[in-house]
Amino acid sequence: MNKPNLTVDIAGLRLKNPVLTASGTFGFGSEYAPFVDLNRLGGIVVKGLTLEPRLGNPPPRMVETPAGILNSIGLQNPGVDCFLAEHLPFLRQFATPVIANIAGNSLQEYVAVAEKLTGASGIAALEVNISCPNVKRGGLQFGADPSAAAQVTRAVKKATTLPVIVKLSPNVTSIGEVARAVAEAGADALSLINTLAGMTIDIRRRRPALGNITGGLSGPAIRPVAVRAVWEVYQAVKLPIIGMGGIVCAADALEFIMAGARAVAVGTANFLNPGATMEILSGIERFLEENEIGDINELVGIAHE
Amino acid sequence: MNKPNLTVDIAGLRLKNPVLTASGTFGFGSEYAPFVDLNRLGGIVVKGLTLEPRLGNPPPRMVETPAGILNSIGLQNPGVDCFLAEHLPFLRQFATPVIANIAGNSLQEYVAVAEKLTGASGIAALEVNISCPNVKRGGLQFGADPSAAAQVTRAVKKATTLPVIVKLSPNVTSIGEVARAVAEAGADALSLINTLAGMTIDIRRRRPALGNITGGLSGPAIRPVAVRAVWEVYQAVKLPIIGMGGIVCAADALEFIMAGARAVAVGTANFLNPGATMEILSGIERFLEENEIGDINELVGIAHE
Amino acid sequence: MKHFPAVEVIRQEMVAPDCYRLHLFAPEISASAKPGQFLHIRITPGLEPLLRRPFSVHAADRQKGEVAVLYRVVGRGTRLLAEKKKGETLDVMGPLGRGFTLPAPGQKAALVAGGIGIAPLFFLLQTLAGLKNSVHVLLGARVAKELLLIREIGAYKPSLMVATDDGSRGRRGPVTELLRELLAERKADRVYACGPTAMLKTVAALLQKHGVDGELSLEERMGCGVGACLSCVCKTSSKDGTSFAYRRVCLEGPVFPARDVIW
Amino acid sequence: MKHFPAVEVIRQEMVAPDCYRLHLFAPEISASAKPGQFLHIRITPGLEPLLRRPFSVHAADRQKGEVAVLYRVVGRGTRLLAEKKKGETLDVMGPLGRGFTLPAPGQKAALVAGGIGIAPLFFLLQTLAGLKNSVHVLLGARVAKELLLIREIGAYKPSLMVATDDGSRGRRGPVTELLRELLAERKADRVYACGPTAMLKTVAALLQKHGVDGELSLEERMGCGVGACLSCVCKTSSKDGTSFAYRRVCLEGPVFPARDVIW
Ligand SMILES: Cc1cc2nc3c(=O)[nH]c(=O)nc-3n(C[C@H](O)[C@H](O)[C@H](O)COP(=O)(O)OP(=O)(O)OC[C@H]3O[C@@H](n4cnc5c(N)ncnc54)[C@H](O)[C@@H]3O)c2cc1C
Ligand SMILES: Cc1cc2nc3c(=O)[nH]c(=O)nc-3n(C[C@H](O)[C@H](O)[C@H](O)COP(=O)(O)OP(=O)(O)OC[C@H]3O[C@@H](n4cnc5c(N)ncnc54)[C@H](O)[C@@H]3O)c2cc1C
Ligand SMILES: Cc1cc2nc3c(=O)[nH]c(=O)nc-3n(C[C@H](O)[C@H](O)[C@H](O)COP(=O)(O)O)c2cc1C
Ligand SMILES: Cc1cc2nc3c(=O)[nH]c(=O)nc-3n(C[C@H](O)[C@H](O)[C@H](O)COP(=O)(O)O)c2cc1C
Ligand code: FES
Ligand code: FES
Repeated sequence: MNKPNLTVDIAGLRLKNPVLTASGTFGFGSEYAPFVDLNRLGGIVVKGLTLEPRLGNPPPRMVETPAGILNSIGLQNPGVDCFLAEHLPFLRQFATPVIANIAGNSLQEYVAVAEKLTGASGIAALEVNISCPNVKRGGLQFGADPSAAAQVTRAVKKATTLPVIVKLSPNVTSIGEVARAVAEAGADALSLINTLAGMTIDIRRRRPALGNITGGLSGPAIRPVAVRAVWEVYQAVKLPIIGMGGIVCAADALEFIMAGARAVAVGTANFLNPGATMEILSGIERFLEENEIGDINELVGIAHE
Repeated sequence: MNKPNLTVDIAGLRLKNPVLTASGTFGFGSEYAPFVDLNRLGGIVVKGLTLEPRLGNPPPRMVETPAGILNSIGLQNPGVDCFLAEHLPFLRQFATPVIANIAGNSLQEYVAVAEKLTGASGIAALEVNISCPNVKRGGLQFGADPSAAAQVTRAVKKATTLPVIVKLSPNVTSIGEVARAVAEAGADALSLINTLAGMTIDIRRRRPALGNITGGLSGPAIRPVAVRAVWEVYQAVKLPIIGMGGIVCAADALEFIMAGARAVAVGTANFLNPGATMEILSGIERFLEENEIGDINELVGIAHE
Repeated sequence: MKHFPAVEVIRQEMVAPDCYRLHLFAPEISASAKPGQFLHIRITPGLEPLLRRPFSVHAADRQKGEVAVLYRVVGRGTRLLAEKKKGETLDVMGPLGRGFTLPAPGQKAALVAGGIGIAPLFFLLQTLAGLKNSVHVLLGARVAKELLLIREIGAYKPSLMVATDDGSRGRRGPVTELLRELLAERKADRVYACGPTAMLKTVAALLQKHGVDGELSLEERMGCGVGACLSCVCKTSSKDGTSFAYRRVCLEGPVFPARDVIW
Repeated sequence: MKHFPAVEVIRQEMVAPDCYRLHLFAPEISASAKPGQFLHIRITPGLEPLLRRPFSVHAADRQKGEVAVLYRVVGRGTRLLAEKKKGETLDVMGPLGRGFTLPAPGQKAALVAGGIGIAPLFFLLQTLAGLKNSVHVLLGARVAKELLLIREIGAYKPSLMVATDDGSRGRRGPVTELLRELLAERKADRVYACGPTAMLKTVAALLQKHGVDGELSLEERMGCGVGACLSCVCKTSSKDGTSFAYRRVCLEGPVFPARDVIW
């Protein structure tokens, strides 16, 4: 048998394989370059960018939970200009699409960041983060409400010629409804899920364990929630989906694909195993070969049939 | 030092200690009687009751996930009449308050079940389940919307003289908003959280693993989500809170109490360890003694200070 | 009390590829367990895997206060269990569930085991040895080397017949073919079966056809193991004759009358 | 490549109550590690605990291709680590981070270690042994039996001073009192410190007071260990002088100039 086809199309973007990195867990790529062949990734989604540099939240910013982690980074980033000047040139060396994750305090900020990135060479798409639970503004207040989500989507679409991927939050009553609103507003693709809002308390100090009190839960613990979100959104809209949430091995990635994701992103698993993306990629390939499936696209959403 | 006080008041009900069983995980009490001294429990919350017997969902009904389980029981129960005739008499033998968890397809059904239970001797309170993700109707459609939740609360309050505890779902955009609506509608206490909607896919069969496709996620995996929900609801309303979600040991229970819960319920942990409730109870007692805290009520919500 | 948080492992032995027998020191369980009942074992005090795992009681030595389980390694839990060594302890609940109904005096019993299904039937065979019933054991597996405990079964001197899918030992084909003949020749009055679902379904059909009574030991995913969570249900005919009912494998089973099960 | 999924354990020894030294066979790490750098170790292939754990490189034997870490058992991960035996393997990333800046020729170095803080400073001492600088080692602990590796430190013949909280050996009081005197007597030109936060804070204050340069090895909860997740940050003075910046302990540290840290 020939090698199976792993190419997938997302929002007009051709990816050589469906394995991406999840925003905020892979820095600006260079951090993991000693561990991962960046050329082999399906795409690199960089840390969330804002117009101005952001300091982020006070530490502790991370705490372990059963099969998961809570983080409260708070979108620390050097700002979009610094990213363009100092980080993007490194990423341009690789034959891998770079997807810029963007966030803002206001519609105007989303638009301004989108415009700056649109001009730059080496950006393949925008991922619009309307789902960060760790910042007071510029995150979930846009993602929690279908009409606000649609508004951001429309504004960013107007501001850019790049494909627009909207990243959804699971912290809503109906993720399908938000997906529909965002789809109607012109999104080219969806990515889901961002972290679940959570917290832990240090009972010795009798205080929240995180400096920011609450944080976002990620990792294997949330995988069932994420798979269901992909399942629901797949039924709600026709847009391509990038699935994520607790993927640590190829079997996990295949769950998302069968639930309806055309690509997957690997987040927390990078911390456990810097080779996670590569192992997932070769595991998917092996599964296709063993099951004599010629094209990964045949599996997308197959569990709905 | 004297033994610390463990008595807590919930909705006008005096519990000898704050450790309850979570509905659906402890049957009608008799199942665990060979393993747990039912007299030592703070309270027993029985499996969800409906007006008519319910068959429940097709198996498989349970699947393990990282640090959690998904269940899709679907409110299988023998109906409220059978409960009163065949199960309640057993529970009356114990010096422990019995809290009846109720559900319905319609407002009328909630009311009818509440009325039947109100007449019976040996029921200390009602827990109104408006948050079951595993039934098409009679569950989450009431809990997902603040005004529907308020409506059920008002109707049940009118139908009973028993204290009414409303059980909230985490599958909403703002659990605080639902809590406020339910509080205004007259609820005497709140319990949270019910399970998170989730699913897994069996990649060999390429089909959802559960017979019912989706299920409810419980166990340690969801604990950070539950603690945050308690934290938020504690700030939103003044009602007493029964906290639950992934509690397996005394330290976990203390997290909920410090986040604002006046009592806790133990669910999934019973399956791992039938002695879980007893160990949690003695662990809480030990913590109070070691830290020279004379009354458990001093710790309720202390992490907010 | 049926919960023993620290049961000592006496020894563990591999009886076939991927098949292990674990001997536990548990006098109370040993004294009260009946064939067909099961133990619910927490394999690790941690959260991986989270749930207990059910295993049939496979043998009991009341003198020594020992019980054994026989299991096949199929996943994470059983893989961990196979690593347990003499002197380590396990958290065990049991004996749980409803076991087999012993045959009436004079009834000819047939025990039909597919693969690891011999686990509970071996304990039944041990128990029947004290009675006077004639006993047939029909043992099936995919290949000869997966036929379990032949010698030990032989020690109880039943009438033993064997089948393998590939014919590498005994009859070629499913073990249910042996049962078909046995029933046709009216050599069994009461049948006990444990094995894969497809096998049990065939057994149930044969029993119905010949009007013979029998019991099946079923498996389902379990949570509590004590009847509280309603996760382990199987579809059975309902008592009032209408529709059907979901019964709990852990409490009303794992052994069910063959005619009650709806496939 | 700095990721070694199967590094072999050569041996593990208890050096004090709850304190272990783990020797690993890792020639590449051994060849390139610098004092102050750390290893990021995945203690179990499972999910309990989920994250890696960071440990300073404590010693390196380039001839043998070995590196060691010295650690105290404080929780789940370190408890599991202490169970690892010769021949088992661990998944190790490293060497990671920015280590200590060696003293200039002629500079007098002082190494200030609180408790397990000796871990990275011992490797620095090993390295300084090849240079000609004079070296003071100030070693502190709560009680005498928690003073770590005194004999092995002695083998490098530094000027060694000891303090314990209860006075059971050496000076009674915090180890920073020894530093205070050393600095007052102008016996140190460059100070290296590792230990509890309170101790490091005092060291930083003393250094500032005496205008002496020094470096501190900091700790923070880590995710990735490579600078990608921004979870391990500490508060430092910002380069442009305004306000402050959060810097990554894993990448810009774990060793920071004492004057950069904001407490
Ligand atoms: C009452 C009862 C008695 C049993 N007695 C025995 C016995 O004596 N010997 C023996 O080897 N096995 C027995 N089993 C089956 C045994 O419980 C499972 O093989 C075991 O739980 C698998 O655990 P695991 O972690 O290794 O597998 P997992 O990783 O959980 O799963 C591996 C595979 O096993 C299947 N499986 C898992 N749990 C069950 C279950 N409860 N029932 C059926 N299939 C399951 C899964 O679908 C999957 O395909 C019994 C089951 C029941 C319900
Ligand atoms: C760069 C660096 C180098 C280190 N070098 C060493 C060393 O050489 N020897 C040594 O014994 N320890 C060292 N540590 C600390 C060590 O990483 C922690 O003790 C270890 O991760 C605890 O894991 P655990 O699972 O046993 O504890 P947990 O159960 O995770 O926690 C137990 C306690 O340890 C604290 N803790 C956990 N992780 C950290 C952390 N990363 N930093 C600070 N406190 C933590 C927790 O707050 C808690 O109070 C270093 C830490 C860092 C960041
Ligand atoms: C440390 C950390 C930082 C993150 N930062 C961002 C971010 O900047 N923008 C964003 O859209 N998502 C961010 N996320 C969410 C992840 O991209 C991903 O949606 C989530 O972690 C679920 O995937 P996982 O379980 O594989 O980690 C972050 C997650 C983590 C753990
Ligand atoms: C098997 C199972 C059945 C449940 N049935 C009910 C129910 O009938 N009514 C209800 O309100 N909650 C039900 N729940 C939810 C629990 O009461 C509890 O809210 C949830 O499991 C979280 O707690 P835990 O993580 O400790 O299990 C059920 C949970 C499980 C696992
Ligand atoms: S396993 Fe819980 S009812 Fe059977
Ligand atoms: S641990 Fe991830 S940036 Fe330092």
